[in-house]
Amino acid sequence: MAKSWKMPKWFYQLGSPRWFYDISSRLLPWFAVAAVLLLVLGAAWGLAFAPPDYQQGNSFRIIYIHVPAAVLAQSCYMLMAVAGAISLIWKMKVADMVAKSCAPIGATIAILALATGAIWGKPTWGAWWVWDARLTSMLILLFLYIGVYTLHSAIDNEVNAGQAGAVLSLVGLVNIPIIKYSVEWWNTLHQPATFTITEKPKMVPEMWVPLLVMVIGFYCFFAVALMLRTRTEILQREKRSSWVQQLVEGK
Amino acid sequence: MSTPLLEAKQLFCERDERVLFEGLDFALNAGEVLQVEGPNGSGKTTLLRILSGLSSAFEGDIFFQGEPVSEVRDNFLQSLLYFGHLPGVKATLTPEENLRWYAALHPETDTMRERILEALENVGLFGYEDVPCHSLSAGQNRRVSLARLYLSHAPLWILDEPFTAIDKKGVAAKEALIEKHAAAGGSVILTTHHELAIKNLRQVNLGRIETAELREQPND
Amino acid sequence: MTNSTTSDLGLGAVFWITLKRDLLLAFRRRNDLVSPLVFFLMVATLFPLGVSPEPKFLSEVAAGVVWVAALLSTLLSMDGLFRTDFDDGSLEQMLLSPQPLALLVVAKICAHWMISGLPLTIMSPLLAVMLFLPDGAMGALVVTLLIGTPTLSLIGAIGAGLTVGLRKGGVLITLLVLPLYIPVLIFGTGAVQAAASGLPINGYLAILGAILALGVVLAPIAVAAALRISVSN
Amino acid sequence: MHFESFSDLIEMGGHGPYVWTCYAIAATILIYNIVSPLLSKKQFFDEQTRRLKREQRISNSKS
Repeated sequence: MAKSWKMPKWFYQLGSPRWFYDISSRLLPWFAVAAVLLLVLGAAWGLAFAPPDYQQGNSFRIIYIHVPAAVLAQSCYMLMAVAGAISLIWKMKVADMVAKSCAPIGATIAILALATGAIWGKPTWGAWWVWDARLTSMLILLFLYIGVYTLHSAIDNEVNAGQAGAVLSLVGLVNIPIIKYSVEWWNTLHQPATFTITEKPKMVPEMWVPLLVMVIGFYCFFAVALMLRTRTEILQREKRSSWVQQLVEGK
Repeated sequence: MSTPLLEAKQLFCERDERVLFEGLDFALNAGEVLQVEGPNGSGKTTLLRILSGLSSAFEGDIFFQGEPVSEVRDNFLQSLLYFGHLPGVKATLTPEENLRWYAALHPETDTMRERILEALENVGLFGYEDVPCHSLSAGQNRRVSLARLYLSHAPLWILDEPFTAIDKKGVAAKEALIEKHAAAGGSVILTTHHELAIKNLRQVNLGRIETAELREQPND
Repeated sequence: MTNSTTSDLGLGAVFWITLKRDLLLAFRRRNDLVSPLVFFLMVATLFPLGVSPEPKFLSEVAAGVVWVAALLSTLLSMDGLFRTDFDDGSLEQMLLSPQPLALLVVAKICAHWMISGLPLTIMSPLLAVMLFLPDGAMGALVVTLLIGTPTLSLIGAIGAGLTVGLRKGGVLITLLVLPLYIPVLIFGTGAVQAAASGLPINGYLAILGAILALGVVLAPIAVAAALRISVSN
Repeated sequence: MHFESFSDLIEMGGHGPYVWTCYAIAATILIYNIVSPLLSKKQFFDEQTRRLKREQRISNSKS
């Protein structure tokens, strides 16, 4: 890790907290509007207009929350690990803050995916929890998030906390495919050929288009939430810099 | 002019929202002894940890023999002897075992038994070479660690408070050792509360205490 | 090798010296060696007491119980891997050694495995008998533990490295490491169960071996990075 | 519109409670993720302005 590669100047500019603060304040409204529109549209479409599944009936409408949440929880972990790697290798402050902000968001989204999965299970399997491969993987993902988050809060020094979190999330990233594979394999061993809700059913466009809308909406929401958190983090860490002081005085 | 062995440029370090030092420049040439001065809490230990490479919580550049230290790290470590707050002595091992283990980690360290015994004798631990370190006092443990100075051939010594737990006579002996090391072309950077009687001693001062914190306190 | 009196050692020699040192340290504090083993035994005892002493039930869960007990017991001993070195400053000297840190780390992990994972593996048939593991699965249990416990030590060392400077490291390390242990647990118990029902286990062993190989390559790098971070605090 | 009436939409053929709970949880979690950083940002600015005022008070009383 002692080596660091030289990168073009804009790359380092990207790492300047102030630059990120400025650019994100311009981007935020756009993503916020997009997120609200897409989520409202997708939810209304999914709840009221999409046809029910021929097997599961209306409980199928939970898919419009569960799948986007599951997808987002996984991408969030990836972003956290990649941002952590960038901050480890190039000592980029913003990447560190982004990585730190990812953990609580990702954890709550993983909880959402788990909760919706469990609730979906009740009408479908008649039980609140079934050791379904995807639900189990999601539970482990939540554990990984909790680990990163706890480690972060256990270390007082912010720089060290960021680096330690980055190492752990990278280790987790290497492990995720192994965990997924092992859990899927374990699942086939113990529950051969049960009908799983989360397996992609053959969906007609009226069903998957709102799903797509919801997924994009969730990503836009994520962009908003991440920027908000990172901005607060920037303010707190840069509170003694002149530009933050000016912001405070301007209030 | 030859390139200095160790050179620091524009070092900046901040700890717990307090600036310990900023714009710190100094160079350490072969044959020089540099004492880092400053009141308690001024960052002397932090500076030594930064120079040794243990801590990376700083901004600025450190050069070893004219090259950025991160690029010649192996070379730098080969030439370094670091004596920190913690002695680095295992309680369950004997002094001799401890020194042999150190020698395994750090090439350029003598491993001949006579030399080890001699080094232990020099720090006042003659006859203790096979006593487990947990039955030695804290001061004696530090002296086990100090015995490394007699064994190492590393040119650069970074010593953090090497004279605590040593009596007057011992201090004089260590001063002589440091002078001899410098005379042979080695370099030393150290912190100490003792008045040093060493020729050609140079100082770098971290004295200034940042007043930002005082401002925070609501006294009038 | 210009000067025979100084310690210019090759990598292999450094590995051996570190390994021997850690084994010697462990051997001089023998009491610490025993506690993970007793813990291993106790956890396995809790299951018949807590659930059911029925041989049929026990023989079904035996593989899982032994594996979970081994995993927890490894984890218990993991916290001490770097802690004494951190507390007395030996870790600083390791970081400042020109020898590659990852090599020293591998040696320490190897020593740790020899005093924790290996005795557990040797002791596992005893537990297996107490839990009525089918005879056909006994070999599989020992072999999977033999391949699996080094992986547990390697992964656990990452957690130990990350938490070594922290006061509450012991609890935290379980949170960090347990999720990462899951694949090893799944394939380890899977192999034993397959053997119990008379199926071949080569595939499982190959996967466990692959995970071990990955761990041997990547974990020391992560541990080294983690230690540098922890010490720089 | 798939449903005949509004009460149908609420009922969802018996699956209503499940579906609506999910959407409610989703709304809560999403809103939490937006509100919590906004709150801590507000808290940050409050703290900083308090600090500024205190400093001004101190410097005023000194002069």
